[in-house]
Amino acid sequence: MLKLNNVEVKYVGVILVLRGVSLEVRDGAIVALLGSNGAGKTTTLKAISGLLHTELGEVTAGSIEYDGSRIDGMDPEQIAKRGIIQVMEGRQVLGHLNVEENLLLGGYIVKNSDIKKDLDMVYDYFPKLKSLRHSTSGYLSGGEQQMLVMGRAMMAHPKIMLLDEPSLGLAPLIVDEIFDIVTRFNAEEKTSVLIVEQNARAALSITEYSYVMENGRVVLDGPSSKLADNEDIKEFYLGLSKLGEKKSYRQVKHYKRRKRWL
Amino acid sequence: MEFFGKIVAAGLMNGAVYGLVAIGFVLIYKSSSVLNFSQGYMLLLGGYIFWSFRGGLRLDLFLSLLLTLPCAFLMGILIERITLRPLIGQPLLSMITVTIFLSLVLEGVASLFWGTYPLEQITIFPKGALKLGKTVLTTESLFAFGLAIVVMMVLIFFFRYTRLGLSMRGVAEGHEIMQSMGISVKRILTICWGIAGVAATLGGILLGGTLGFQLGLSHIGLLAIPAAFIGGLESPEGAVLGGLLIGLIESIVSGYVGKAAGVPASYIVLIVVMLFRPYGFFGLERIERV
Amino acid sequence: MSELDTYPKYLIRNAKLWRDRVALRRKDFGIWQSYTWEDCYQQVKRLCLGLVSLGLKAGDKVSLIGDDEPEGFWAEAAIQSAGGILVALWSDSIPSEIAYIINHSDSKFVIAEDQEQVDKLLEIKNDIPKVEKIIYWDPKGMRKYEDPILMSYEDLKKIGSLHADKHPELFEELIARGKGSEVAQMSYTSGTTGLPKGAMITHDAIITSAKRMHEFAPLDQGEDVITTLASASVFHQWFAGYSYLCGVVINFPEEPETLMQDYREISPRFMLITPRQWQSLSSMTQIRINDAGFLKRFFYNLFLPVGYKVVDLRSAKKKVHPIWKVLYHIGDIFVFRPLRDKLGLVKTRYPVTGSAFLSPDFFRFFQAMGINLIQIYGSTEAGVVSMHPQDDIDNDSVGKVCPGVEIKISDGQEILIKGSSVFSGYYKNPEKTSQVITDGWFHTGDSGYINEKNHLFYLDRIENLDELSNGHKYAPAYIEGKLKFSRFIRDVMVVGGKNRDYLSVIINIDFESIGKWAEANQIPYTTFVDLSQKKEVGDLLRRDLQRVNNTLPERSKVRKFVLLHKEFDADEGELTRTRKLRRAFLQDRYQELIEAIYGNKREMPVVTEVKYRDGRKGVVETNLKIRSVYEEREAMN
Amino acid sequence: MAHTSFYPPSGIYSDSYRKDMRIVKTKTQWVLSIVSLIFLFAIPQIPFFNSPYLLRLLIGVGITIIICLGLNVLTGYCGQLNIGQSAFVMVGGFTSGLLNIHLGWPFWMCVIPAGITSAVIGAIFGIPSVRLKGLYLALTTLGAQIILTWIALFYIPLTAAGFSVGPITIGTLVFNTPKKFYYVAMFFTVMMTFFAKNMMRTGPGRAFVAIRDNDIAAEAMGIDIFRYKLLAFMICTFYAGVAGSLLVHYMMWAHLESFTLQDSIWYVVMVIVGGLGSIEGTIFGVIFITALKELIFVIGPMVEGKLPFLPIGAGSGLLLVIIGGVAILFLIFEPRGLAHRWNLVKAYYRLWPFGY
Repeated sequence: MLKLNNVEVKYVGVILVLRGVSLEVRDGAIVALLGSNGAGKTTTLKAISGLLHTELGEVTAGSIEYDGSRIDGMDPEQIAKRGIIQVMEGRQVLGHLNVEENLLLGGYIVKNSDIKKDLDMVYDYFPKLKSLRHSTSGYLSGGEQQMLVMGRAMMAHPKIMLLDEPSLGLAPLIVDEIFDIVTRFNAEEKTSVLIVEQNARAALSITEYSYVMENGRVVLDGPSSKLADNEDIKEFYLGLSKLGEKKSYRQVKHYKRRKRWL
Repeated sequence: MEFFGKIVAAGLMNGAVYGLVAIGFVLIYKSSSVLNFSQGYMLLLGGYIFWSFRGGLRLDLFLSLLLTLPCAFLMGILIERITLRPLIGQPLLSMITVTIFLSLVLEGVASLFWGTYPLEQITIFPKGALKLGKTVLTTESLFAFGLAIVVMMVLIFFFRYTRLGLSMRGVAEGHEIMQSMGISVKRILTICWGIAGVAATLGGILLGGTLGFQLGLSHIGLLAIPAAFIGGLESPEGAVLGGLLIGLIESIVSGYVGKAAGVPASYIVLIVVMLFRPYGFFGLERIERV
Repeated sequence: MSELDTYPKYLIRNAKLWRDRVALRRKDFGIWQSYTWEDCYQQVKRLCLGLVSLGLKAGDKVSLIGDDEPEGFWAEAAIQSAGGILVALWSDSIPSEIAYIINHSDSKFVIAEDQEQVDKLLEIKNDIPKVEKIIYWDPKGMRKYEDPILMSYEDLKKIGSLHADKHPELFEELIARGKGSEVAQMSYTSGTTGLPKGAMITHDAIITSAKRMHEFAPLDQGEDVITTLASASVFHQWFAGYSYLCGVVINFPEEPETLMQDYREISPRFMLITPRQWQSLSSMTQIRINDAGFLKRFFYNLFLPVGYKVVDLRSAKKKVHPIWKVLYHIGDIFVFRPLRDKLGLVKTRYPVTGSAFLSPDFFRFFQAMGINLIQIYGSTEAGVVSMHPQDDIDNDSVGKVCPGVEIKISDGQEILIKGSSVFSGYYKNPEKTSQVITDGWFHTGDSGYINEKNHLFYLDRIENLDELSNGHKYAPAYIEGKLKFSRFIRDVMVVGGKNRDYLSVIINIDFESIGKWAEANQIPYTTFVDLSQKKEVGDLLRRDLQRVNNTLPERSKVRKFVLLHKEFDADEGELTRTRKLRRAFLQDRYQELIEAIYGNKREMPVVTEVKYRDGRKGVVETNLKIRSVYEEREAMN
Repeated sequence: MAHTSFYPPSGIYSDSYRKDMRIVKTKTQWVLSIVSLIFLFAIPQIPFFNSPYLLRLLIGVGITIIICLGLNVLTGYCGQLNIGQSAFVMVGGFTSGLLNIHLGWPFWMCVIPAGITSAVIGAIFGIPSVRLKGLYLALTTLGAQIILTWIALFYIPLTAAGFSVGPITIGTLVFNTPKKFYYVAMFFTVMMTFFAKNMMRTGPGRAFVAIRDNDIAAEAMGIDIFRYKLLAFMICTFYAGVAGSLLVHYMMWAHLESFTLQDSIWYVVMVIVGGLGSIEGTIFGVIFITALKELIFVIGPMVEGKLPFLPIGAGSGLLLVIIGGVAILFLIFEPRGLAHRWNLVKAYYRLWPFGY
């Protein structure tokens, strides 16, 4: 089980980006972390995976525990070796390497692995990748790249997969496909998934529990089905007004006063 | 014609050495986007270390090499640890600047311990001559050529087909991605610097054997930079070919224009290449125009 | 031109006298943009004639709703120039309130700031049939609005310019027609009970109050002040007097939220902010000093006692020994002046507070720093009544009674006022008018007394004075005032009354301060509701309550408290727009909770409907904890 | 009040952009600026301060400040590296010197052409690399150092061996001693500093900063990056040219030895130690490194004498190690340079008595 207790993160020792975030990912669960841009979702993931260090950020208070031992302050490599693998936002493929080389590097940390079997597993989830195995990954389409980065993470046999904005900029059909695979992977490999999304609709549909972040703090949490009914969620994340219709940009109001949470 | 043949042969010999040093330069650029201006000074220091074992302590040639190479690897690692590692997260400008300052320190160390005068000449390879048509080649430079080519082949094979080599190529694409997969970028960067140190040192030994061990070696070492650039900053194979090309140019220009013209000419070529083919001849097309 | 008895007449004079001098400034994109008197004159003239050509006649009412900005300032003058009557509304009023006031005042036009206000007005468009045009000045987001009732400022000014071309002398004529005895403004005071009432205030009354302020706090042409109060506040009109009467430059902050930064740049000569804001300046000073380095703290701790010593000697009217004077000057160089600079008060001659109780400790603290805090007492109906002149400050009084004010204390200790600053009655409400004005005396509803030096002392609203079942009398506002100086308490209501034998309080926590405190103390929380019910927060406020209790008489001590899961909200009728408690309404609304407190329950489940800004509703469910101020007594029970 | 910056002091506000951009905002600043200017120009008249040694040092510092200011405009404000600055100082120096001896032009006529020649030659080297994203200017300037030195060595008459240049004169006044030349040096230093400071308030200055901070965003805002990067480099080399002209007329002797690759690197060291993007920092950096160098010149021979096992030339090695080491330490531990320390001092004063 992954557990964040009141985690506070500062960048460059000054800028407070997370102010007391607590959340939990139980073994085998799929959990969503929602929120608007700049709410601190990605920072939360990076705090877990340890990638924060590379950006001069650090956990200044609170603790991150995984299976009972603290992992905050560890190097990202150590954390990854414990089975927490982050799939970063923006489909970060190793562009000049081909698909298979990308996947091989994904399995780099697994000792004595049966590389062929692992590759076959990934190709089973993403049959398309198999046909593209010798293509240079930088030239793949957005959807294919998203599959590649997820497949690359699968190669490491993660216990927890941290997925950052997998749906960003993808066509709805591909988003559905990817979310299906996440659900299947979770069910078959018993991998827990913590998924960060702005596409709240998709995320709420496949997760059992969700957290909503704002200004570096969790402001709302609960079972996903219940959150989907929450007025604020509807308004700000599902883009629905009270009549259930989609809000267009033109209707955005130039009000000075901000939304409030109660 | 005879003169030309001699020049070409000499150019290729030297060029192989430049290529070898350039591989080290490329390796560092590839893995961390840092233009390592201290490459020539690493060559100088590496050569001096070898001189100390061979010329100073009068050890056996192979023993000297055996002792020098770990030292060279260590030199690379130390440089990375002490100067580059603390700068992780800082802008690229700082990292490149630090290599410039490093060249001051390395030159300083060289003159602090070995003085500013040229050291006693030592030969590494058996003396001899080989006749190729009308061109006479010294065995010395042939050995150097051969050694350089072999080492380059080994390195290129290493990048292509080994796990470590693959991860070095991965690191070149993005540090964060590699870390997210649990691969220690720091370790790989360290190894890259170690290899660059070894490559530079081998170059220093080979050049020192023909030109003598002296502070001016660092200047010759600076030729690795145009070599790497012309080949394409990200390609080890390109570095080899770039090295040979620079060797030829240097040799021809020195022969026909004047001895001092070799290095400037190489840089003129570099600028011309930059103007027309900014990613060199084998580089990945990543260098963008503004 | 005849006698200067209206602001518009002053405007004409100033436009001639100070034509190219700066009249007001507005901060925009970080720069203070200036407007000269000539600019103001042109703006007002075109707006006025625009309104006139739309059909505004003398005596017509025009409502104004929006934040305090130059456009609003000009609109006020334009309305009054045409002989119209200004009805200023609070910018955060909800649509139903707006509709009531617009209808009750028979407003013919509404001038609104921006999209937000226009949306509210359009929502109630059908309920305000008398309104002929809604004019807005901020066009942001208004491009797609096509309702014919809407008109932009630019369009209005265009009409005005055309009208001016046809009738070049009209503007001056209209102004000359105005008389000081006519009603200039109707100020709707929601009061703490009942529906809002429109107090009619004449030009004379406004100018009288403005002159009283100048008498005790004179300023010169060209000196800077900054607006700190909403345009619906009556004080705003008095304040405008500084501009019209003396040519003081009024500065408008960039946004209401940036007020505190913007005023530091200006460092206004006259600075009126609420006791709460003074208190936050004081706590900011102390917090930052505590966080400062050793040397800085050392100097502060060295010289602050010197400051206190000098202040105490001065207020005791004792002679200050030259040594203390020298020390104080050194302290001024090293500590006090830099502090005044940080607080933005270097140029401030009149740091003013009013409208609520401010503990004398703060007066003393600021005075030690060379900031001679003064108080002002007045109301919509009474005008300016008393104020401290700089040379006669008494920290316990609310000021010296201004010359020209007829004042007496009734048998019931009520303060009664007579004089030209008093309002002329409630609009369409003669019954209420005759209740509060008898024989020309206005009944303020405040209890207080006057001392031999003609200083006025304020106790509380008469209606608030209450007693417990054991006959102990108490003034809720006094206790609330003391409690509110905890930076963790935003609002508080004292509960007691004749059926109860001890006092309890219902507290609104200050979300921001407590949120920061929680972060600093590693207490995770999600929402306001969650934070308010945290045990640690309860303990924190318990300590505050105990501290305040120590200063209260035994039987006035607060025994139980509840941290409410929401803030009192003016939109829900719990507060007046000036953020005063509407006690009767609150007593009623929280009846069940009050029963639970005195029924010795430990917690009470609540389900509250929450209204969002755009009218949607949500539901908040929680268990409210009822806590005792003294844990051990609880155990004894 | 949480994020108020406490500068400028309360009560000072800007009612126009011009006022907002003022360099000198408060009375205290006016007084300090004027007093330090007076002191600066009074130094040759003050006993103890006016020793020829110190004056020579100060003249050197002044000229180096000009060189480094140019470099800082390029590196600090535009994020580009130049490791051939001394080659451009050489271009300016030789141009000025040759104009002086061949055409008999006095210094005052030579100084601007010297700067312009430097800038033009700079542009020739700059064009290939500033087109590219990244720090390739470092490569071409290294090339410039090597190529220009080689050209001076072989292809221009006189320059290889060095030649003598006439002193600066105004009417009958000849600035041929340190005490006299000091005024010329300081005049130029102050002028060039003022220009550099002022540059940041101009359109190009803001464009430079935009390019350094985010070149993609700058491009999106319609800034022609190529043009501005080239302009920054030309300003940088112009400064070098002017300084070169001053230098040869001060020494009355123009020689290649004053313009080595190592000098170029010294200048980078000074700029980094002083603080990128800070005019004050540049001044501190030059003074600090110059003082350090002087110190080592004293200590170096002593060390060499005490440790006989060290080879000949170890003293110069020590200099390189120490200065290179100091520069690296700055990069690692105080990448914002001495300017940052200066800012902390200013902040301490401005925040008084608060801590933040």
